[in-house]
Formats: sequence, C-alpha cells, structure tokens
Amino acid sequence: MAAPAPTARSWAWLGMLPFTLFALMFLLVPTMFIVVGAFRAEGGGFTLDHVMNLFTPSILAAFSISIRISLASAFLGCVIGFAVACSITVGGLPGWIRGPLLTFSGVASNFAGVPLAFAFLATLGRLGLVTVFLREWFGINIYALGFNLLSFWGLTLTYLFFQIPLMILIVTPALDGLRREWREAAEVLGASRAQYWWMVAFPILWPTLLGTLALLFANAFGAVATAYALTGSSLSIVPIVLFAQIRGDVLQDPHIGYALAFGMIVVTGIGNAFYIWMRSRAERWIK
Amino acid sequence: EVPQALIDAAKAEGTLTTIALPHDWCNYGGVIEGFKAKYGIAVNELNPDAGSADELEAIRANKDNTGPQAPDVIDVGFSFGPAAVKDGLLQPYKVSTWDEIPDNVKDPEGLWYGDYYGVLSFAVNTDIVTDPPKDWADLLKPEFANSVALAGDPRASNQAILGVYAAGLAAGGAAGADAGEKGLAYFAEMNKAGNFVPVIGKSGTLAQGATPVVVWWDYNALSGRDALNGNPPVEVIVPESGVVAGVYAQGISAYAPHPNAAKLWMEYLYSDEGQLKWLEGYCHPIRFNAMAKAGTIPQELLDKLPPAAAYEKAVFPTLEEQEAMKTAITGGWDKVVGANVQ
Amino acid sequence: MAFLDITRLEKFYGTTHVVKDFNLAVEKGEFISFLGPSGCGKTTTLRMVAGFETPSSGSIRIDGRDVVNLRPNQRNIGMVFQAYALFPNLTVAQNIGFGLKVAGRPRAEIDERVREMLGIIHLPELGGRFPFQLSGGQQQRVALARALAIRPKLLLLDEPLSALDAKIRVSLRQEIRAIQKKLGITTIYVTHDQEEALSMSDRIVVMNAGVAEQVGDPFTIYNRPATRFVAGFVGTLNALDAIVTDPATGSITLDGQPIRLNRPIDAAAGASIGLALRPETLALGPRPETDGSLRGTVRDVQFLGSVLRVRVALDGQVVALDSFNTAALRPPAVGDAVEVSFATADVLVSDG
Amino acid sequence: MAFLDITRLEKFYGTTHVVKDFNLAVEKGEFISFLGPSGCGKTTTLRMVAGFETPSSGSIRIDGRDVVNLRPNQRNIGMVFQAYALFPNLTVAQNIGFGLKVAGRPRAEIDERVREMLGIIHLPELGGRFPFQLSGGQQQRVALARALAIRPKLLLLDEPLSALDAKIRVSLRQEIRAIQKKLGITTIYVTHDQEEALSMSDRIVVMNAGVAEQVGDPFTIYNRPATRFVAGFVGTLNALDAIVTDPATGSITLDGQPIRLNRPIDAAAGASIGLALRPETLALGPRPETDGSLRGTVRDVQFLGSVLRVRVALDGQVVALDSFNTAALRPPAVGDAVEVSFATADVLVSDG
Amino acid sequence: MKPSRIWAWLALAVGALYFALPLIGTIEFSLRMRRGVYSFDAYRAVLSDPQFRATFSFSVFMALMTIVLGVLVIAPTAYWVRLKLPRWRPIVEFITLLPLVVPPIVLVFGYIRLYNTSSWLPLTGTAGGTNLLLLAGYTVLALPYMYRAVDTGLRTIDVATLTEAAQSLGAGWITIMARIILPNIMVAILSGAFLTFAIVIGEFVLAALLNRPAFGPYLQVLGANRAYEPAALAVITFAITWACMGLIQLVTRLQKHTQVPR
Ligand SMILES: Nc1ncnc2c1ncn2[C@@H]1O[C@H](COP(=O)(O)OP(=O)(O)OP(=O)(O)O)[C@@H](O)[C@H]1O
Ligand SMILES: Nc1ncnc2c1ncn2[C@@H]1O[C@H](COP(=O)(O)OP(=O)(O)OP(=O)(O)O)[C@@H](O)[C@H]1O
Ligand SMILES: NCCCCNCCCN
Ligand SMILES: [Mg+2]
Ligand SMILES: [Mg+2]
Repeated sequence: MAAPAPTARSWAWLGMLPFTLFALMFLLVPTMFIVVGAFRAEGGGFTLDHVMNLFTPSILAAFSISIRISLASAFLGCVIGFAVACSITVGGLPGWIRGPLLTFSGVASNFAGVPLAFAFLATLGRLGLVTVFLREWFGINIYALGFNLLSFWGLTLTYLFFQIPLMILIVTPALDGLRREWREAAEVLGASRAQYWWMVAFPILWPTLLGTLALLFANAFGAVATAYALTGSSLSIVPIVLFAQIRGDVLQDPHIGYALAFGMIVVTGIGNAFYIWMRSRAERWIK
Repeated sequence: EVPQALIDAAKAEGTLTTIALPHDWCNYGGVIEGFKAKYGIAVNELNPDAGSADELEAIRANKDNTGPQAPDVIDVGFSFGPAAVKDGLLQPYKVSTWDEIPDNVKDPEGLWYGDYYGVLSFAVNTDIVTDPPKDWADLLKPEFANSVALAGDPRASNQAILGVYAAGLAAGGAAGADAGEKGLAYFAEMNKAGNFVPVIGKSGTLAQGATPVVVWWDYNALSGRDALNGNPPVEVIVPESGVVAGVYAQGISAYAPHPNAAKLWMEYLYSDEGQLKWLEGYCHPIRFNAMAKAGTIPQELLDKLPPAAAYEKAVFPTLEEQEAMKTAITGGWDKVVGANVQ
Repeated sequence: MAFLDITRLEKFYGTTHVVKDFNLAVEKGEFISFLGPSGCGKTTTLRMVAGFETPSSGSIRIDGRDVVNLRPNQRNIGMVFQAYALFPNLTVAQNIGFGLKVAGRPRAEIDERVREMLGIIHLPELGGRFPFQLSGGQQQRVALARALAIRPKLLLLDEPLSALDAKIRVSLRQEIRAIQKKLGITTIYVTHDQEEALSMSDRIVVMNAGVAEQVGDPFTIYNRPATRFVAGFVGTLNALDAIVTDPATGSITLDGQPIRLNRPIDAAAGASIGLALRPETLALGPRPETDGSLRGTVRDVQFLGSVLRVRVALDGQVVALDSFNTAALRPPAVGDAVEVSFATADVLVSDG
Repeated sequence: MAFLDITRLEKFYGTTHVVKDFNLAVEKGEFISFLGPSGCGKTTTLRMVAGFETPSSGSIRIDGRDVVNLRPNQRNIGMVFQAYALFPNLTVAQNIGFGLKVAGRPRAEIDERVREMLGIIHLPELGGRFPFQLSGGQQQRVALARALAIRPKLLLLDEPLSALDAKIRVSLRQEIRAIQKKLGITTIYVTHDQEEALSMSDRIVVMNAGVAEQVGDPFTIYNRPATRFVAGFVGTLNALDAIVTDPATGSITLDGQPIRLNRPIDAAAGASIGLALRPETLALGPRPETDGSLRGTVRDVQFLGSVLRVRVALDGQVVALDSFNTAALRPPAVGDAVEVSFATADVLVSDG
Repeated sequence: MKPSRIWAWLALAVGALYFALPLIGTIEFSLRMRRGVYSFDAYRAVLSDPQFRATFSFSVFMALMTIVLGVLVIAPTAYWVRLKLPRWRPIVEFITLLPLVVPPIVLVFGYIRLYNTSSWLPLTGTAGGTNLLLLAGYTVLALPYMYRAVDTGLRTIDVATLTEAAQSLGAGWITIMARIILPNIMVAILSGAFLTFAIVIGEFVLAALLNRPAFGPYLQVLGANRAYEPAALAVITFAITWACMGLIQLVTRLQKHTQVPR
C-alpha cells in the first residue's frame, strides 16, 4: 500500500494571515526595532557586548530572584485560583456568587502598580491596618515573627492579588468543560473525589493548567509597576533593573536595557518551550 | 526684551510639547498656566511620569516624527545634559538672561543649561515622629526604627542617589566616589539597624505612616506638606551637614517640531516671571542669586523658604563627581540593601 | 427482603414531574429491564439508583441498607452511560482498568482482567488507543467492559448496546447475560429495544411518562399486557375498532365483516369495542388451525429481513400481518385482494 | 449519469486503511443504506461525501460535478450526526431554523417550517428548550429535523435513530421515508440495524472492513447474499457443516442424519460442505410443505416478543429456529426431543 | 456533597478576606483626608474634576473598542489554530505571551519609530491615527489574556463537530464564528473582555507617550504628589471598573444554554 498523498492543496494557513499581520505590525516588528539595540555597538556595528553584560553576578542574581518570585507567585496563584474556581463551578456554591466573583477577578487581576502596593502597605505594612489590629488587639507582632511585606514572600503575597484572579478567570471555562458523566463514571467505579480529580479531571485539565502557569509566570516576570512601587529600592528584580537602565534619572544605557528586555524574552521563551514540551506529553489524548 | 519675531514665529507654530512635568513638581502647573496665559500658545504635555532617560529616549524615538508625541523641550537630571549632547539630541539656544546663569551649570554652546535646584531635606510626619531628626546621624537612632525612606530607587532615581551621596558627605566622605562609598556604608548601617524602609517614599506613605521620614528635595517636601495641609502635620528639615543641591537641566530637542515655541518657552522660564513661578513651588531658580541681588524677589516668597543659612552650606556636585559616585552607589546598592531581602 | 428495594420514588425537575410513585423490588441476581419511550424517565430512575440524582422523595435500599444518602462510590455499582463517558485522557486499557486501579488491585490482576474484558468486547487489539480514536460502537463496548471489570454488586446499564450493529448486539447481549448469570450480578438494564428487553430480562418494567405501567416477566408483558400503552409499546399491535352484535357469543363486526369470538364480551350490543391483534398471529390466506378471517386489499409490503410485513386495508381500517420470508415465496403485490386469517383466541378485547 | 457517483474512493488514517476501493452510483431520489458492523468505515465514507474528510484518492461527483474540492457548505447536503451535534447555544427551534436563517429565508417561512418539523418529530412543544434540557432521543430527533429543514439535495444520515425506542424508530423511519419520497431527496443512510436497512432502502451497501461487500436491493441482499459475510451479517444464519454422500442427488449427512436436497452439489462424495439456513425457514415438528427434517434436543428457548427462538442441539452442531409466538402455544421446554423440519429449497450450500 | 460545600465556603471566606483587606485598608485611608474624622473630601476633590469624566469616558470607549478588536483578531485565530493548524499553536502561544515581558515603553517607542509622521504609515500625524495606534497597542497588551481565555473556552466545546454541523447546513466561516462558536465560548470571551477592560482603564505608558487623553495619565497627573486623592481614585476606579464589567456581563447575558446542572 502506497502511503496516501493529500490530494487537495491546503490553504488553511491563509486563516492565520490577519493575526500574523497584526502581530508583525504591532508587536514583533516594533519590538525588534528596539531590541536589536541590544546588539548594536555605539558606532552602529554588531556587538554581543551588551548581552555579555547580562552575565554579571548582579544581573544574574536579578534574573534568579525574578524567576523565583515569578514561579512562586505563579504556582501559588494557580493552586489557590484553581481552588476558588472549583468552588464556584463544581464546588456547589450558589450560582449568584459566580458573576460578581468573575467580574471582581477581572478588576483585581489588573489591580497593580502604585495603588496595589499602597493597599498592601496600608494593610500589612508596619503601620498597616491588619498589622496594627493584630498588635493592639491580640498582642501579635507579625513583624517580630519574621513577616516582612518588603521581601520575597511579601512581594509574592502581593502579586497573588492579581495572579489568583487571573487564574480564576482563565480556568473557570476549563472547569465548565469537565463533563458531568466523567465524574459520575469515576464515582460509580468506586473512585473517591480525590481519585477522580487525580486520575481524570487533573489530567484533562493539565494542558490548561500548564498554559495558565506559563501565563502567570510571564505575568509576574514582567510586572514592573507593582514591584517598583512596593519595594522600589530593595528588591533587585529584572524589570526594576531594566527600568533603571532605560527609564531612570541616573543610569542610562539603553543598550543594556534592551539586552535585559532581550533576556526577558529569552527566559519567557524558555519557559514557554518547557510548557509546550510538558503539554505535548500531556495531550496525546486530544485529537 | 524677547524678540517679537520669536513670539510671532512661536505663535505661528501654536503649540509646545513638553514631557515629564508633574504639575506638583516645582509648580510646573503654575508655570505652564503662566506661559499659556502670556503667549496664548497651547501646551501639549507628554508623560508627566517620565524619568530623565525616558525623555532622551522620547527624543530619539521621535526623530522622524512631528506628531504630538515628539517633545520640544526636556527637563532632565543634570548629568543627562551632557549625555544628550553626546548623542546629538539637543539644539543650541541662548536665552536673553544667559549671562546670569552660572558658568558651571551651563553648556558653553547653549545646548543645555541648569534651571532650578533644591537641597535634600527630611520630610517628617510629626504625628508619628515627635522629635524630628536634625541631621543624618540622628536617623540611625533606635527611635527611627522602620521610619526612613528615600524618594526613589537609588539605581534609577537622581533624587535617591543624591540622598545616599549626601549621607556620605555628612559622614565625612570626600566629594566623588568616596562620599558614595560612605553613603552606602551609612545606609547599610541604617538598614541593619532596621530604620530603613525600602519603599519609595511619597506623600501617601508619609501620611499613612509607612514612611514617617522621607529624604526628599526640599521643594517636593514643602509642596507635599502644603498639599497635606496639616493632616498630618509635616516638618521639612534641611540637615545640618551633608546638604546637597541638585540641579536639573533644560534643553531643546534637536528634532523639535516647534523650535520657536520651544525657544519662547525657554525665554519664559528664564525670565523673572518664570523664575518666580518656580520659586513659588519652592524650587530655587538658577538665577536666584542674581535676582536676590537685584532685589526682584518678593519678600513673602523668601519667607516661605527654609532659612537661607541652610543653602549656604549647599554642595553642588560637579559632573565628574556625580559620575564617580553614581558608579559607586548603583554598583553597590544591591549588596547593601538588597541583601536583606529573602 | 429484596436485594434492591425502591419504594415510592419521586423525582421533580423544577416543576416537571419526571418519575412518579415508582416501586420495584429486585431479587439478588435478577436481570431487570426498564423499557419505555424516549423521555419517559428511565435514565433518571437509574441515576437515582446510582446516586447521581437525589430523589425528591421515596427510598432506595440496596441489600437492606438505605442508600439515598450514600455517595455513588460507596454503593458498589457498575454503570454504563448512555453517552459512553469514557475518560478521554486514558487509553482503552486504562479506562477498563480504572475501577480496579482505584480499588488498589495489583497490577498483574488488573492487566489480566483488562485482557479478559478486551476479549469479551471483541476488541483485543485496541487496548492502547485513546477514546477519540474509536468509532462510536467501539466506545460503547469499552464503556461496557469498564463497568463489568469491577464485578459490581449491582450493574446499571443505560442503553449500552444502542450504538452497536445487530450482530454484535445479539452476541453481546448473550455475553452480558452469561457474565451476569455467572457472577450473579443484579442488573438493571435500560433500553428502548423491546426485543432486547424481552430476550434478556427476568422481568421487565415498562415505563411511560414517569410511571411504571407494568412489571412482569417477558412472556406476561408481551402476551398479557396490563394496559393499552404496554400492549402498544411492546411489540407491534393492530388496534382496531369493532361493533358488538351479540355479547353472549362474542359476535362483532369489523368494518362490516362479521367475526365470532366464541366467548362472551363485557359490552352491550351496538357498543363499540377495541380489538388488539399482533401481526404475527395473522396469516395470509386460509389456514386449517384458524377460525377467523377478514378480506381486504394489500396496502403495502415491507421487507424486514426474516419477516415480511403486509398491511391490508379493510373498509377504512388497516391491519398489519407478519409472515416469515422464504426465498421461494414472492410477496403479494400491492392492490391484491387477500384473505387474512387468525385464531379468535389471539384477539384481545378492550373497552372501546 | 448517476446523481451521486463515487469511484475508487480510498481513505487512510495514517497507515490504517479504513475505506478501500469504494464504488457506488446513486440515482436521483434513491434511498441507499450503508450497513455494516461497528468500525467498518460507514461514517468515514459518509464524511467524505459530506466534505468533512478529504479522500486519500478517488472521486465523488454530485450531479455530475466533482465535489472533492468543494467545501461542505457549498455541497447543499443535509446531515444528521451520530453524536447529534446540536448547537448548545440555540434553542430547539433555532437549531431547526438555522440552515434556513443562514440561507436568508424570510422569518415567516422559517417559523412555518420549524413548526412543521417539530410536528414531524413529535416534539411540537419543545421549540423553546435548549439541547441540554432534552433526553438523548429527543436530541436526535431535533438533529434530524434540523437536517430536513433545509430540504437538501442529498441527505446524509449517520445512525439517526439509534438512540430511539422501537416504537418511535418505526414511526420515524416511515416518516423519513415518506418525506424523502415526497421531496425526492437522494439519501444515504448509515445504520447497523439490519431491519432498518432492509425496510427502508431502495438499495443497501453492505460494508465490511472498509470494503463494500455487496450492493443490492434488500430482497437480494437478504436472500441472495454474495458473500459469507453478507449472509452472516444480514439476518440470523445457521451455518452448519455436512458431509456429501452423493453429489448427483444432493444427498448429504448432517451430524449423522441424512438429508436429500434433490439437486446436484458441486462437490465430491465424502467432501465436507457448508450449509446455511435461516432460522425462520425452520419449523418445529413435521409440516406438510416441508421435505427435510432433523432430530435433536432443545438447548434453549429465547423469547423475542413476536418470535420465539429455539435452539436445538443435534449431534454437536446447533440450529436455531424461529417461530411466531402465540399466547395459546406454550414454548417447548429445554431438553425436549424435537423434530425440526424445513424445505430443502431453502438450504444454501457453500463450499466447505 | 455536604463536606465539599463547606470547603467551598471556607475557601471563599479566606479568599474574600485576603482580597477585601487591602481594599479596606485603601478605603480607610482615603477617608482620612480631614484630620481626625472620616470624610469624603478626597472623593469630592476627585469627582469635582471635569477631566475625570472626560478621561474616564475616553478610556471606557477605548476599552470597548479594544475588546471588539481583540475578539475579532484573536477568536478566529484561536479557533482556526484549534481546528486546522494545531502545529501553529506553540508559535501563536509564544507570540501571545510576549506582551507580558516586552516593556510597554519598548513597544511604544517602536510604534513611534515605525509609524511616525515621516514613515510609510504616518499614524501618529493625526489624532484618529494615533487612536488607532493606541487601540492596536491596547489589543497587544490584552493579547495574552484574551488568547488564553478564548483558547480555554474553545477547549470545552466540540469545535470540529459543531463546525461540521453548521457547514452541512450551509453556513460559511463568518456565520459559524458569529452564530455558533462565539456564543458557545461567551463565558471565556467575557473573561477576556474583563481583563481587557481593566488593562485599558489603568494603562498609562502607551497613552502617555502617544499623547492621548486617557484615564491612566490623568491618574498619574492627579496622583503624583498627593496623599489621599490617589487612594480615593484607586477606590473609585476599582468600583467603576467593577460596575462596568457587571454591565458588560448583563449585556452579554446570552448564557441560558450553559446553565447545565453540575
Ligand atoms: N435537567 C432537566 N431539566 C428538565 N427536564 C429534564 C432534565 N433532564 C431530563 N429532563 C426531562 O425528564 C424526562 C426524563 O428524562 P430521561 O433522561 O430520564 O429520559 P429517558 O427515559 O432516559 O429517555 P431516552 O430514552 O431518550 O434517553 C425527559 O422528558 C426530559 O426532557
Ligand atoms: N482519527 C482516527 N485515527 C485512526 N483511526 C480512526 C480514526 N477515526 C476512525 N478511525 C478508525 O476507522 C475505522 C472506521 O471508523 P468509522 O467511524 O467510519 O466506523 P463506523 O463504521 O461508522 O462505525 P460505528 O458503527 O461504530 O459508528 C474504525 O476502525 C476506527 O477505529
Ligand atoms: N522633569 C523633572 C525631572 C524628572 C523627574 N521625574 C519624576 C517623576 C516622578 N515619578
Ligand atoms: Mg436515557
Ligand atoms: Mg459511525
């Protein structure tokens, strides 16, 4: 049997034209225009110097802590957001909660920057509402217990304010897509809720969860405004270093800034490649 | 004394595009109103939040653009003047009051010139801090636990880096890199003592109590105090030692779509009227001394300023000194303060 | 005490009353079918037994224990869903082995059972495929194997064979029945296929609009239907109107033609009554063993394979009659004048 | 020139050859069934006609025009899917009216057609419901109505009745046939239900493992099956082995019992041959019109409603025979010794 | 059923606390403008500014346009990728993640260089052109969220079968998209729309550097050196954005068909 040759020429790629054009015009080319600056020497020639500059200990450290914060907040955001989304879809909460919660998530997922930083300072800062309340009423000094808002965990906690809602918004439709019969079939075969989730629901949701994790990671990785407003001078994370280079009043080496931007794109690319690799393993059962 | 031809040409252009001018900064709100009122030229304000590097980048990006995105004039940190010249981003213009601008704060060709300055001061929320600090050394005392903030990130903000430098000078550092090192050591100690709050200090955090002491340009501190209007009460203190003055520089974009309006704006800024408007925002205009000598400054404006004695001690870092201490501070800051973050 | 005991079961969806006063006692090892038209509540009743729907009222006892508040996975029930409900992320073999894996059975046992099940459903090669790679019928067989693999106490099947061809359907129905008997699994089988219900079941529940119209063994259901609905739904039925001429001798006229039933009729002379006659009790042409006959013309002829169905028009009413098809015998032509004969004992009489 | 002309159609999924050298010419207005076991490629062939799958090779012409490169929505085809495929966001009425709305028909016409269709599928009340509020069978009826509403040139039905009960199935199949005839819609009907195929079709395509084994009218398919597969798949068949004793007179022995076919057999004496006998051609006890008989004991009795299937064990082999059920006649008991009679003309002989 | 409901409530309660407290902290502070007592002075100051309304409505308008453009660009693409070009998915997904890590400032300077007054497409020359550019920029910023939302939505429906059913009834691509696919992923689109809306309302850098009178820059100008007003503004923005989303949801109440009991 000769292997079949497709008879009709496929024009399916034509359907990608609008998006490709749009992305080229308004995302890829404009970004390239600037980011090639990372490879441009003073005189105008090509150079790898700026990119090599990324491999200094302080910038590497910045990448490292950025990646760790992004991973932590993305992971926690996924877990918690998933739990909340479950509780409004399959958890049996009354239907009316769903609408307001989703709209709230829409707002909260973009509540960032100065207002968010301030809100957390006013709540969990050293003179924040909750801090003072706990101290005055219960004699608990959370700062004495090692809590610090302006730290890795503090930043992660703050990022969660937009990460969790983002997760809720993205994952709710996926949960809606779980068919009732799957749960019932599992139950009737003797599976507990946990077994159903572990053996059926999670694997089915896995590609979505991975995708959202990648999204949340990039979301945190690029979030400059909140980090800057909250821990302006304390955390050395990539977006802040980048900010200092191309936007600051002091330093000014746009080339290094562009190299940093390039580095962020590369890190995101690696993260995405990893996600796609994981997903391709998880998605064999999809047409 | 402003040539009528310039006024006419500027009016013909009709618009001036500015960038990075927050209305609360040096009374820029008033300045812009005054300019509009006087010449009837529209002012198109771009990103008031921009930093100095943004401003240069905006000129670069708009090289071929004459749309409303292209800034005509910029107001940047002192060291950005020469940097902009190096990249050919500015065009020369000498205002009619050129001679009254001190030589060490202007480009001989008129590509940029210093515009105003202030000294770094402590803005203190006296609801929380009942015994305000008098000098840098005070801030290390235990009663200032969790209290002191800079008004920016020393890696990105001119204001914050000069704050570190000032502390270094106060600690006996020699102008330049040495004071930078000493300033870092000072903040390292403050950080270790738990007094430093690594948050960007601003009106909100000052009033809310997260940062009861903010190291700030005196003009920002004073207008911030006025805006708070006693709730909470704020005291602005110029430290006894380590008084550092920061100068900003003004220039016209090499690609300005409205070059004449830009020149007219410069004329306005450096006229008595423009200079006094800045002073209303507590900024010392660059012609302050000349005008004081000429007696053209109303007494009530002078009365509202911090005691003149404070300014007599003010140090104006040279470009070279700035370059040296900048390298020291931005390079070392992460190790000093970033280290406490985990 | 019955193994499965359903009493006064009711179910409302909102204000729609979909299951009404349903009572059923199923003995251990019995094979019960729910038979009824689409939408009559078969699935709903089954789902209440499985624990997926909460009854609006009534009780369900399994092995003496009230299960209404028990979760489905605590009921030790096997179920095959109308829409297959295979787990899309698991292979065929993993689907089948799911229940055993969940129960923590050793790997070797699972593999063994899966192999056995794949054999039973005639798909020994397809263990490694994912559900999307199967045809509809193949999916349904896998769903069946999955439910059987755990050897449940109670097996619930919701039209498990409806997507299969007759050949496999017949063989699987024997297979199911054999396994069921061997393992003594009490089984409820939902179907809309009369033949399936009649051939497999110990007893049949005929449902209509949420009500169990009749519960009985296949023979009784078919031959002594309790209600008109049951008579009409199970098997084909000629429902005819006739006029009583003499109640005592059972003389009537049907579209003007006289028939004598030779038994008394509980109706007055001149009254209209309903007659019911199964097509297979009618024959074309006179036969020695029949004692009734009607004349008419052939309206149409349907070839159903083993059976020829001929519809004969009387004077207004139509009777259908079935005869076995033989290659030798060519069917009558439309328009032929024919005589239809039957045994009067086979005529069921109901009130008009 | 046929209305639908399929020539040398082939389809591979990867390396799996699911449709092989498929040829078919369908006349305008004809009703063709694809009949075959699960997984034999019925759906795949249908989907190639509809345009959802691209053939690996071969041509499909509708009304003389090669449609292989035509998009599905340009082929004016109505289709009912095996999995319903109702639009979940549209009501029943909107689903049915969808095709007309897409075609820009006036509102009044759409409403009218929808009402008519709802009547045809016996769901006049449910126009306002959403698909998730329907039972499986109701959904399938709506899917049917949706496809019919556009009065397509070519109607493709993929097991449209498989989720329905026999009652509705029979009435719908007459309905479909009537509409189809009235509108003259050329129709391809995929089914695994032999009775459905036999009763509805002008011609039947019996498929097996991707191959069209036989194409012919129902009578021919049933009574003169071209291959063993067709014989076995369409209807029930007793396949028996016998030994030839005298080829000239057609004398053979079956499990030791002599039968004389009275026609020559194309095999040597002592050779083993295969016999095929339909259960409905066999009868219990001697009958006047039969000329063959066998003795055995009753192995089991299945009650199929109108039909009783008795399986009789000979000396090793088993024959099934069907007889009509009559309430008067109680079926034989398992273990009874019986005589099975048949007409030797009904015995099909194939090579051993 | 019972225990899972308790857990659901518990999770909700903890979540509510976590999300409410920072907002309460902000609200509390915004009320402290007058010394010693709570007052709405800060709100009065904000709301009495006519520019507030002008810029806010500009941004709402832009947000709605962005949602429309975003759905038009992204939904068909995601659908097409799912239906016909699964191999393209990794590329498309990577592209849609880029806006999260490319700093907006890089983007906007790129725009200005590409579309300046002396370029091949001088969009920045006119207000209308600049609005278009801003719209495109906003759509780019919304890309990651919108794409992800739409794609998860598509995952939950049987795209292929529904498409085939519609095709067999004569529907073309546009009809299929508008009448079948979009309505069935409305919940997902809505999620994407919420995110887009919130992004556009708060966006600052693009609007500022493209010099459009949007709400973000206004927030910045007003809030730069004030204490209480920014807090009040944050609260107001939060509330109005939430209300707008509620409105969007009301308008898009086409979801009767998804209310499947679970
Ligand atoms: N969620 C629901 N809301 C309202 N009515 C419903 C719901 N689910 C089912 N019904 C109705 O309840 C009745 C019984 O449905 P059920 O699924 O039990 O029927 P069934 O006997 O299994 O039919 P089929 O043979 O077609 O599967 C039907 O009329 C159906 O329309
Ligand atoms: N995507 C696929 N990849 C590989 N094999 C497939 C795929 N789709 C179908 N098949 C195989 O092709 C064969 C024909 O499938 P098809 O759906 O046409 O069967 P069918 O005759 O319609 O069966 P049924 O009556 O069960 O619906 C089956 O063996 C099936 O497993
Ligand atoms: N034109 C003034 C110098 C630039 C100062 N930027 C301050 C922005 C406040 N974030
Ligand atoms: Mg059902
Ligand atoms: Mg099929």
